[in-house]
Amino acid sequence: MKVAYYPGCASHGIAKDIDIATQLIAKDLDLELMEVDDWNCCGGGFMDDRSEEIHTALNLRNLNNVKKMGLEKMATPCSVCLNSHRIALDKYNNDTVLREKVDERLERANIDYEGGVSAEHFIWVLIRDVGIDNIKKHVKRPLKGIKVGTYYGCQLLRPYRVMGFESPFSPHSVMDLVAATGAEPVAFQMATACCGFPLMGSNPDAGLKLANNVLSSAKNNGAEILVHPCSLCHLQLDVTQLKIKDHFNQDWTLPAIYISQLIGLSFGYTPDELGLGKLAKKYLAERGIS
Amino acid sequence: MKIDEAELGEEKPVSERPGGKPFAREIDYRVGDLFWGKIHIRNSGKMYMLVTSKIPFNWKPLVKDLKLKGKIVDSAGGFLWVQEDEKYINDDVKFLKDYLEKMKNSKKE
Amino acid sequence: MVEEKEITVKIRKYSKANGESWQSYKVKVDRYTQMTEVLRRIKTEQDPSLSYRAACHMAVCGSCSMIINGEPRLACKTLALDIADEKNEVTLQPMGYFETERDLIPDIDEFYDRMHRVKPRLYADDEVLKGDFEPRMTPEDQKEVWKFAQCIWCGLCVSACPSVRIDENFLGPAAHAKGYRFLADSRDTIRDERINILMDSAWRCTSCYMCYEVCPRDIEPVIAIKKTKAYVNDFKKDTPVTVMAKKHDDAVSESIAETGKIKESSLYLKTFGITEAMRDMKYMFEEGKLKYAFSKDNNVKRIDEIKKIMEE
Amino acid sequence: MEKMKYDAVIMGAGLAGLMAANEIASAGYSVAVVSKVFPTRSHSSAAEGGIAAYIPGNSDPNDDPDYMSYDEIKGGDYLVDQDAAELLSSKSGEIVRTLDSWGAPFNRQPDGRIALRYFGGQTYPRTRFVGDKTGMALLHTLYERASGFNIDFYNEWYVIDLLKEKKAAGLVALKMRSLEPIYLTAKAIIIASGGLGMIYKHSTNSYINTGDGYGIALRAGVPLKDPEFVQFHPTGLYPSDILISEAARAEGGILRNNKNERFMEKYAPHKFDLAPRDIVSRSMTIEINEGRGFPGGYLGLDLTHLGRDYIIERLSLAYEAAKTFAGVDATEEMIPVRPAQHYFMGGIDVDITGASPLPGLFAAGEAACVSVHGANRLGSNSLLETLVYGRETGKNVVEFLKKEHDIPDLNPEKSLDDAYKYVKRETGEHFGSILNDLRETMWDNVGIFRDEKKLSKAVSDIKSLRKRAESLYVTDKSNNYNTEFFNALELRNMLDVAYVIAESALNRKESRGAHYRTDFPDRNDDSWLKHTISYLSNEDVRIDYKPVKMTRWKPEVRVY
Repeated sequence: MKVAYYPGCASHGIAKDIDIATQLIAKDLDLELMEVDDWNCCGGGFMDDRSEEIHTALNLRNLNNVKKMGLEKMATPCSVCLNSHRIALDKYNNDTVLREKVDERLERANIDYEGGVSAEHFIWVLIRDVGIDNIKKHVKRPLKGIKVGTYYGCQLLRPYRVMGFESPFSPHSVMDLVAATGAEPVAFQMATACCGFPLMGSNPDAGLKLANNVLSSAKNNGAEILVHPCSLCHLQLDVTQLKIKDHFNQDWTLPAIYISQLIGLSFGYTPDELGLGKLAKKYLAERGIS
Repeated sequence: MKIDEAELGEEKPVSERPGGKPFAREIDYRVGDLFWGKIHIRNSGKMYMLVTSKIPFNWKPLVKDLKLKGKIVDSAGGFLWVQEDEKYINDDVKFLKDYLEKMKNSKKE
Repeated sequence: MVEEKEITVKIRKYSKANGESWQSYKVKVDRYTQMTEVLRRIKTEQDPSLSYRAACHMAVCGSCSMIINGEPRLACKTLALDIADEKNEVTLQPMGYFETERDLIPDIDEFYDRMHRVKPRLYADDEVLKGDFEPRMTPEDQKEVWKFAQCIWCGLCVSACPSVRIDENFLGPAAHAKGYRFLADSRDTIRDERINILMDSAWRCTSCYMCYEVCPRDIEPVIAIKKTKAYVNDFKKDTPVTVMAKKHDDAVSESIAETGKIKESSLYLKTFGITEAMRDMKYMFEEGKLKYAFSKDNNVKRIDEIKKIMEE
Repeated sequence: MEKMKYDAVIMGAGLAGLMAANEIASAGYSVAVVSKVFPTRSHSSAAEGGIAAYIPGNSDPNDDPDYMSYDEIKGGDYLVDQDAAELLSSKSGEIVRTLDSWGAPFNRQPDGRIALRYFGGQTYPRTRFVGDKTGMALLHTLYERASGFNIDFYNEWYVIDLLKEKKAAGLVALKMRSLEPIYLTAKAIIIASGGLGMIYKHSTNSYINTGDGYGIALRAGVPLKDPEFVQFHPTGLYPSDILISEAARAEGGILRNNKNERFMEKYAPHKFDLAPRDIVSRSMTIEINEGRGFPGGYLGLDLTHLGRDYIIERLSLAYEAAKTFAGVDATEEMIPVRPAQHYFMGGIDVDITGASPLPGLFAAGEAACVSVHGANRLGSNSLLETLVYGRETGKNVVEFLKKEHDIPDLNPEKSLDDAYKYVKRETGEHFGSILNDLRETMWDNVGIFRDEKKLSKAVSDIKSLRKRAESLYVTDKSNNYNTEFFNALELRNMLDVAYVIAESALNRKESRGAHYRTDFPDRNDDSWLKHTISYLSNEDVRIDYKPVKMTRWKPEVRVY
């Protein structure tokens, strides 16, 4: 199956390991990820703060590029990129005043917007198109005994009216995928709370506090490692993990990895092949996974 | 601005608040005693025509008969709002004149 | 005429004297039965002492906010059979965050204070108030103002907001929607003051879309906050939060305009400065992620399209 | 008990109460507003369709204020005090522009001026609107303005009684959170506590509309005017009775029976679905009774021909209500509707200054009967009345306050003892069963079609309910949001006002506006062109009359 693939800036940058792992498992699952031709940054969480019109137009440009590739579905591993494209499309379809202004900008840029492309999360494609059973068939190394905190964060789920995949109050997609790898999913109270990343550029103390709340909640419920669905959660919970530890003067860490990385481990890839960080590698090594 | 069938008043700038920057300009017009109103032109160039008349009791049920080139955006009682364009406002005013004249004559009979 | 079904309603009862207890009630409902009607039946037919707030039962008065099967909702806008779980059970709890006074009644005075802090009223010109000038507002602007003016003060967004809980300087979603509704109103005269009230707080929102999700009037408070942020360059009273936000935002915009993408490493330097960047690089190194910090991605090829889209 | 003294105290924080408070506070007098709910929860928020206004220069070219008064008078079946109607019409444009200048976001015409649409019973379109949540928009505008003034708000305080001697002296109230009592004395008291829909089994009203203002006034010896006139709105959503705004028909919606017929053609050959509400509600009841309704007893409100975008923009609340509460997509199928109680034309007897027969007591809004609605209110006129007469009453209170007044020194303890007897009792009957029986008998016997037999039954039912209420008791003995206690006190008010309504309806032997007697199907101007003035004294309802004020319009046959 062919799907347009929108990696987003982060997973072509500091969260590159997300891209690496996602590409690896997609290949195993016969999912042909066609990178969106000449894609641009969605501006999610930045551009929409500055100009609704520009933000909407930038996202429609990407969707239009997908259309030109002859595809109708664009998968992204990043919840913020997902939310950004879907919100932009929703506004464009429902806000007639905004639509006119966006059309003007697109016209200026010589973009003939056609419509008919939807943005989806990579997780949705895994569940809806690939199927949990199919994923299970590829599991070569069941992750028995690994206690995985199943984290959803915010923009994958909310707002439901625009996202529409699963209940934002009782989601189970991440749990289902974790279960498919043979690991033990651990639910926790803050599983759908925000990781705090969007605050890092304005009020980082508050951002770190939100991140720590998520990690503590998972840890307190017995999670030994955390999986998440978003490139920006990755920047916040994985890349910034040690900073959080120092900031709150704690004696523990909770390695956070992207969902594709966990699936990749169960498919038999090594932590190095999946680009995992040192904290995760250390924990996995203790559990005999290398 | 020129409309063949109508007498035009002076162009006035209009703003949202006293002393505020104008967001549009308006020109009153009158077509005899048949109908009158104003042309409202936004700074963006968008143009709307208000048609006020004592002849139709209510424009709303007549909207489907009005073969206007502009787009009808609202109607209630003797008020009718049409989104216009300089290109065809002349034709629409002409159409309304004929339409209302016919209505006036049929009422007399 | 309409098929009925029995559900079990479990309610968290609470009083200052007796503390917390859970009580169950069986109620017959049909597909149209609202949770406010369920509560009314329980109160008039089974347990007269049950206390809750409810008034309009059509989602315009904002009285009956509570947590229903784990979701922050208006009871009136929730049909019993839509929300009942597979065991035909519905649990009711008072709204979160606020202190509970009695049963399903929270004390939301704190919420009202938030609303009053944003000067929630129009300050029109004297000439207008005297009736000497007929103010105008385009239908497009009316749409924008009305969208955000529809807040019914129900408190659900604040009760569910993560930033409210950790940051006392954040006004909360509802107050921001209210503030923006006046900021966007062409008839108002205290624009600068409004920007002063709202701007620092706006950048304390974490954009998690929880308020958008739970708002029973679909006013999308987070969108109002984003639209408020767009006025940041008109904000003259810098605060640490807005200074950083401006730097960060400028850096992002520049990066997108130049390359069509966000280049994190340069963005980072521009926002936080060299000292902070070095400190964080140390953490990245320790976690084994520094190698990715310098990964190079292609710029957008048809960059003129991006420039044209972003042009003013 | 704590005692507070104000120049004016207002019961009710809806549009009428807030408008009066605004007027009095602006004049520099001290004012308190007492409400059992936070102001924006008041029932004014549920008003949907709009507010009628003749705005000079922004109205139909054929229209003028006299046509507006005429529409009100004819709509009210000539039981309207014509001076009151003329005042209402003449102030309508100004009040809408005032609310606009205070921030109400009225829908606009393309040139940025306030838009208008048709409503039932209007010769020319006059209704100004904010989507279909006009009441909510106006209430918020007014509350937000008032919150910037020096007004003491007693939110979630419940008024038990009005104390008076020869003059109104004060209100006794309880804080709902703690049962802390307070005696609020004032030179002037305004009752603006809204309507009474909860006495009917099917009502579009809020749960809080329990007729408290009527109850405390009646117990203080103040009469109600024209209490037999209760409006039934044609389009309550089936089965939840949520209001589907008249705006739905104003924007082109059509009522249809189970044969898909536009049946209003038969009953109102000129105005069709936009005939006044009493006529449409009766027509619908006939259709349903004669078997042309849908199973369950409802009719269809067809909007499908209006188009999706139009429906969602102009009728969003109707669309949402049908979708949320009846599972119907109004852009594709008809909305199931049936008549439900909606409004009380009667109320505390006041003149056009808002003054009641008791010196120092004023009333405004639905709580009052200024007689602008007569026997039937037109859509878009309730919001208008709350604002115009809220303000007029406020202005007249300001004039009243300029004179010297002694406040009688009264002891509020007895009111408190009377109330507390429900809590002190250890056995008896809960409020719930009595309330449900009351709502049942009012709906069955004092409804859209009435006759001698039904009304007598209602009177005797209510008498026996009042008997049962003597043993009313409250199980909850706590002092923290003891809502059961307040429900019992509300029931006391409901039983009083229901009794007065039923007796007054039995007394009026004619049909006029919303009061339709199948045993007297015609209007009888010779005997009944007069206002009912009803008192509750001891256990009896005493009825008196007042002439209708006529200025320029003679009664004529009412056809639409």
